[in-house]
Amino acid sequence: MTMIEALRSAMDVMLARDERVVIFGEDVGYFGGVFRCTQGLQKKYGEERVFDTPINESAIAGMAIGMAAQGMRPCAEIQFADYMYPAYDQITQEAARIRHRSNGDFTCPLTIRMPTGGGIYGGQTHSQSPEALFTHVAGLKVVQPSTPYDAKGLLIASIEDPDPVIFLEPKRLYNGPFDGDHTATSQGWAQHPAGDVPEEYYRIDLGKASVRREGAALTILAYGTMVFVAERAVRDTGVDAEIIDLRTLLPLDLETIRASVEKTGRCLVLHEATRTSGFGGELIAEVQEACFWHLEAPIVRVTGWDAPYPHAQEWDYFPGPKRAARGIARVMEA
Amino acid sequence: MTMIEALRSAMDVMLARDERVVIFGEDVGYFGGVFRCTQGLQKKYGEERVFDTPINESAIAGMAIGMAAQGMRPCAEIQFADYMYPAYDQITQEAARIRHRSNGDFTCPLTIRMPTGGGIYGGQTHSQSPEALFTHVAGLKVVQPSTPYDAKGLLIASIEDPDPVIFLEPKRLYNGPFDGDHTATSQGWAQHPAGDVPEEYYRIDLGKASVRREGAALTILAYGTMVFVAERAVRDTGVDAEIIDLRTLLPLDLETIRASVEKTGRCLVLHEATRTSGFGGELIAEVQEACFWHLEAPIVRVTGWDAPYPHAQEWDYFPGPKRAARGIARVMEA
Amino acid sequence: MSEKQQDGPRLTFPHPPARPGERADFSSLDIPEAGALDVPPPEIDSIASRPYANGMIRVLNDAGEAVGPWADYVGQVSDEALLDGMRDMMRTRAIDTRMLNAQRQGKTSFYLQCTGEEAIGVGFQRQLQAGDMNFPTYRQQSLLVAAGYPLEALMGQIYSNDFDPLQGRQLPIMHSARDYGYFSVSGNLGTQYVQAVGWAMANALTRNGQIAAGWIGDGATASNDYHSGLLTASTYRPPVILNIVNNQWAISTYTGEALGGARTYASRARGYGIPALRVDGNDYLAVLGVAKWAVARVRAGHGPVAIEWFTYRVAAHSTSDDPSAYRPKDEARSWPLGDPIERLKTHLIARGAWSEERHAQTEAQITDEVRTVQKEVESHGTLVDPQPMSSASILKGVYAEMPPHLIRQRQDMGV
Amino acid sequence: MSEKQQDGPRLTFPHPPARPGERADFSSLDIPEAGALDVPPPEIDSIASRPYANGMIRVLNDAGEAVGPWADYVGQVSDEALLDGMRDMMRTRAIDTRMLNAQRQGKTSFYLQCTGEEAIGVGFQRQLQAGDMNFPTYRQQSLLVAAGYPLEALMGQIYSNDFDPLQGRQLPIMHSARDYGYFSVSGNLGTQYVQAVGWAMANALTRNGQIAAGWIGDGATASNDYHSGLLTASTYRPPVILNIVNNQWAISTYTGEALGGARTYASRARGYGIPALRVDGNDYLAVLGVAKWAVARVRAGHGPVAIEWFTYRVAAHSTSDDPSAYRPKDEARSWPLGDPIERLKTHLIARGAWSEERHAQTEAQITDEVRTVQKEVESHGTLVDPQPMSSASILKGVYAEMPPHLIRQRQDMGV
Ligand SMILES: Cc1ncc(C[n+]2csc(CCOP(=O)(O)OP(=O)(O)O)c2C)c(N)n1
Ligand SMILES: Cc1ncc(C[n+]2csc(CCOP(=O)(O)OP(=O)(O)O)c2C)c(N)n1
Ligand SMILES: [Mg+2]
Ligand SMILES: [Mg+2]
Repeated sequence: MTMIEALRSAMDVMLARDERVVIFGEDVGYFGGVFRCTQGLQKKYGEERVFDTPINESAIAGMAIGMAAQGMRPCAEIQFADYMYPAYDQITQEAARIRHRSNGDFTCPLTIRMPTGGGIYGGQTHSQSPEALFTHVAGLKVVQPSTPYDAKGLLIASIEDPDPVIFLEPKRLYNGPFDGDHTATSQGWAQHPAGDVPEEYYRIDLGKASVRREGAALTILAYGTMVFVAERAVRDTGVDAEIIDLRTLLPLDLETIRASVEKTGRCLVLHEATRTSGFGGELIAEVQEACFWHLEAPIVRVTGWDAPYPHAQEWDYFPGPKRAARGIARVMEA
Repeated sequence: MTMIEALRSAMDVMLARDERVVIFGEDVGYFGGVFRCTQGLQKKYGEERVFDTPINESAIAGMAIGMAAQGMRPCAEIQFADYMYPAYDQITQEAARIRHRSNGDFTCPLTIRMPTGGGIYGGQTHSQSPEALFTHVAGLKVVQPSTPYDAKGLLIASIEDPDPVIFLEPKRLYNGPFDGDHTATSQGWAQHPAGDVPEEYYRIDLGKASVRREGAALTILAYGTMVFVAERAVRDTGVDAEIIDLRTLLPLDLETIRASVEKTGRCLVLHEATRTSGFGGELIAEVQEACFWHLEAPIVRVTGWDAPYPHAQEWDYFPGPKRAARGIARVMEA
Repeated sequence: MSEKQQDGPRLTFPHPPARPGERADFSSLDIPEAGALDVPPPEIDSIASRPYANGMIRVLNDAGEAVGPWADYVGQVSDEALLDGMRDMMRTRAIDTRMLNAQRQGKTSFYLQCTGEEAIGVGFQRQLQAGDMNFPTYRQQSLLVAAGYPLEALMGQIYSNDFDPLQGRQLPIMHSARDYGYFSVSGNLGTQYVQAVGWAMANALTRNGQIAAGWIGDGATASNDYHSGLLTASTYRPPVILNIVNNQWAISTYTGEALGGARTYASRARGYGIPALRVDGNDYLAVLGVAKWAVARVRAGHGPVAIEWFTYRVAAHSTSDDPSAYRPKDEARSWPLGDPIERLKTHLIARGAWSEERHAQTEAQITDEVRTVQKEVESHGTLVDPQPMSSASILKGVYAEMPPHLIRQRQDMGV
Repeated sequence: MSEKQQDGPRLTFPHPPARPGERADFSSLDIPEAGALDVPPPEIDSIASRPYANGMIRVLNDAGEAVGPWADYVGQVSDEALLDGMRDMMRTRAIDTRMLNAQRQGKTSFYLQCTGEEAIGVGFQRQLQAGDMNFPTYRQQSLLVAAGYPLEALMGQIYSNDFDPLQGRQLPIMHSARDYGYFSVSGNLGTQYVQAVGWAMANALTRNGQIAAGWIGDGATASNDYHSGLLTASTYRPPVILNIVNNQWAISTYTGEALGGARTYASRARGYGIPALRVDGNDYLAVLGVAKWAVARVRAGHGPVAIEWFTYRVAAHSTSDDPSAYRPKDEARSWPLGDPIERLKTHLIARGAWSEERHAQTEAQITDEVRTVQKEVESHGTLVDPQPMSSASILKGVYAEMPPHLIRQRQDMGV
């Protein structure tokens, strides 16, 4: 399956298993979403389970909150992560807090899916990676898969989670892995082992990172598209890196990270979001605190630049394998 | 002057100097703001310069953007930083980007003031410290003063700045310094040297930190209320710390920080905001990268807990001098 | 910028009818006669609701008589039922008075009264059924009182002590009481309006027969979520009542700021294609009648309805506010729709079911009852005399299950 | 959840009149006769604007004659002026066609046509003066064309090459052209509606005599900023025209989703206390007339006005869209208000000022002109054949002055 098909399969499975699950968002119903993630679901489950919404992201989140508090399991789509900002109030001030502020009187088991990241020439309003704006919010969980297999298992776990989950989908990976080399012909998921996705129900627990490559020389922390960029950079440089795909950013699997960095003594953080106050800062702060005495070099981050994602300079902006390799070199040289 | 008076004086001076300056926000006009920061200004300058708005923070920001793009210098108030979320889309996707995306065809010289932080029994919706949500946004500047003197000089510089500035006011310091000991009788600003504020125009450049105490044993990075908590903890522990009041969080005065940490070899970061993905993460990431070879201990952060600010447990939540002292001890012991 | 033209567009800035130092002035308010409007059919659409949105549904006339079609619609409410409402209004006011005092004594950090608005919540709540859910603002404590919420819990929340079902986490008055149809109140204005719509959508999708009611202040109708709420209610037509409490003020800001050039808040709602009514919110019988009608409409599946409750915020905005800085001192006394308790009293006396003496007696009784509970609740701690709450409780309930980083933080707390 | 009731509330879900496989069906649209509505006084208020908000201002009848009071109001527009408008509409369409093709050839990443909606921008722009500012969406390129924006810049932006005044930073079609009254387009829907109000407030405060115009699509009227825009315009009454382009679709979503139970978008605006008109947007003369009226009203200081332009999105939403998946293939052809270019052509021919031959000739000329510029612009680089742009330019212009951390990042770039 492609990642799109895997996500659709997750929703399909959950719609069938749990009548509390409802799916909605802009163009999500009849049409099946601009990325076609929900294609066919309205036809299969009817309009009461899968429906279109007006173009108002805060209303989408607000409706989802009301439904979740009343016992349903809404799984809403924001068409692009770049359009989540109008919903930011509802997500961070309401969804994230209802359980705590009501002392459990009300809860908010909802999932909000949103395509994230660049690499599709989407310009500044179709390319953003806002994960750090969610990881700062107590009460939320934040997930980002990098393969179809993980996408399905994590989305099912998210829908089943008793708390609000922000589910970030690296849109550049929807149709195939992407290592940052935009000049290469794109590969589909069919060729990739993680494209082998069971039709039936399975879940991948939130809060568990996955070691994508074992290695001894340094630890690379990445998620989403950057996992493949890391793999490529490691191939290109020949450095024996351990690559950790975080998968869940909040809560973070610090134990897996700590074990790795204690082993390697070096760490590189990759993300596509802008650098300053990005999630990389948090990762570095935790790693240096947990592993200080094992560190043999400063932790380096390779990220998007502190500017809006430009349309024409897409590949100068995207932190591709060359920049990742430079980052590896800096960590290794020190 | 109190910090409230200093802020008012800054606006007064700028209203008088520059006819492009306009001031508005909820309850800001006739009444003079719920914290009285704009008291008397409407009477003095008229309703066209100082006026009330409907309760819609995104409209406040949106109007300010339109006015700024058309050549005015709006200085708007969000009643509490906790209520900036509806404006987050306008601030981050519009104000921060207009100069860049239009290649300078349009610009956005506006200032948005908002009271921030806890310590006034305001509960979760009158106590938040959302600075990290702004420091992640390229195109914004983020300022937080800790004294009346700085507040006036920085607010004038913010209003004069050609780019959008988020001006965070530590409301616990409005009427006097506060070192975190809520059982002590509160001191006013009259007793404090930084309460001595000239009536006339002066500015403090954005982007410059201030060394509040020189010391050799460790560097404490703080801003807003936490500067006084740091001073108190240093008095309590007797450790010879260097205390840096960042004043501008974005752009950060990394040079001042670097010089200090290279000297002391140790660093503690304090903030009131929730820990995970807070601005402390960014500070630590930068410091460990810039000063790795000088560091003798892991950098520690003392912050608010990862939970909404609770009403009754205010002083368990607030990172006061005891917790700061524990942080100092941890950095010094290592 | 220097060559200003003298004519051409100028901005308008809405002004209240009077400011401190001036005489209160409500002469420009157009208050229709009681009994003037009829009762529309429950399935009325927004277009046909025009007279109700621009007019005002009123039942009690100046003499305290219940008149007109809505009086008939309310029907034979027993004296006892009306007296129950009366007692709940008096109870609400007594609680407000006592809690305000407690705040002045430093026993709590904050309080917020609903003086003058008691009829709205008390009358509305009476028409709901178990399972129906209000999404109140901080000024709807009368709903809770009328729902029979234990005073211990209500006051415990104000004192953040161990009677507080919320364990001190929320600012006083931000109650949460699912079993009493009271959704967890948010300090952020507006947000819950669209949540009420979502809740009602869940009701419709699960066919549970329940309804939801959103609440918003006149000032907060300016918020985005007000728009989201009306819009989604208009699109999906779930069983939701969208209440707007127009008490003329939003802290220091006159209602004209949010109303702009619109005629009434009800008429703005009508623009969304939702039928809307405007009601005398100080008229307990009008509240009873319109709430009954709205609940019946919505529960029957005729779609949402918006109600503007026309009233006046008699007290300060909250204990942090001083209204003498922005409105005439006598404005509350000049409010042409009077006081809801007084008006119901007059009606009951006219009906022969009540007397000044019994009223005074009941007042004393209720004050006593409230005071007794207050004493008991205060003995469990107030802000001047707090009983320690575990700081670890801060980290409980952030998630259903405590994740590793919160466990680390709890260890860091040393508790 | 299991014991679902069979009656009681159900949600409604808006549906388009027809889906793929069905016959296009606009029979339920109520299209008033051309010439039916009169011209209101410029100072009209929202209440009196009711017939204009619920009806539709139309000038050209089926025979192509300009009829009724609005035809008189438009007055004696010279043949040449109408032909200018015609040429701008044709130019807009030619550009759209060529750019769509360029995208199909991989020469740019994205394009978005305004086919069928050309009259709106072209007619509106003609009534503005220098200094007036539009806050357009991505579908108002016709405003730019009518403002005489150089085609080199317009196409350079599409190709993100060195003709692009925005240096490749923005997605194609997100132009910015201050000198042509075209505010920097945002990819986030709605946001600019309230900015237009703020800009107009600055106009009023500085008495510069200029006006602003906000633009929004029918789908995006659901956004919060639409509400913010109407609300603030209603409160402060600055010189702003609030345009709503109702082209029946929002990507795959039928306009009923955003309209909900409201009658028209204009009527929803009226609920805010802003006078509103609905206009046949495919009728160039109606556009000219209403834009003239609105500009005069607003500039004279009579306050804001909202205009719903009723039209149809003939093309796909964008090059990323395939409308055959959600609407009948022949729907555009069935649109009862026809094509704006065809209708103006018929009128001009009826007037004796035009002929099929001259039209065909002009079309060929314009295509030629556009093609020539296109060739020249393409020679400076396209997406298949890009000419390198400095990556350092990414970091320029984030701030007026480059702060230290961006200088460090530029060094890191190695440029
Ligand atoms: C989003 C948001 N903005 C601002 C505030 C601050 N605030 C609290 S109450 C209030 C006035 C509300 O007035 P209204 O809606 O009329 O309700 P009332 O207090 O009159 O019952 C304001 C501005 C807030 N709580 N939330
Ligand atoms: C805030 C936001 N949400 C979603 C989108 C994605 N989006 C782009 S165009 C569009 C449809 C807009 O429809 P409409 O307003 O009717 O304008 P039209 O395309 O018909 O001109 C959507 C949903 C967006 N750009 N911004
Ligand atoms: Mg009010
Ligand atoms: Mg549309």
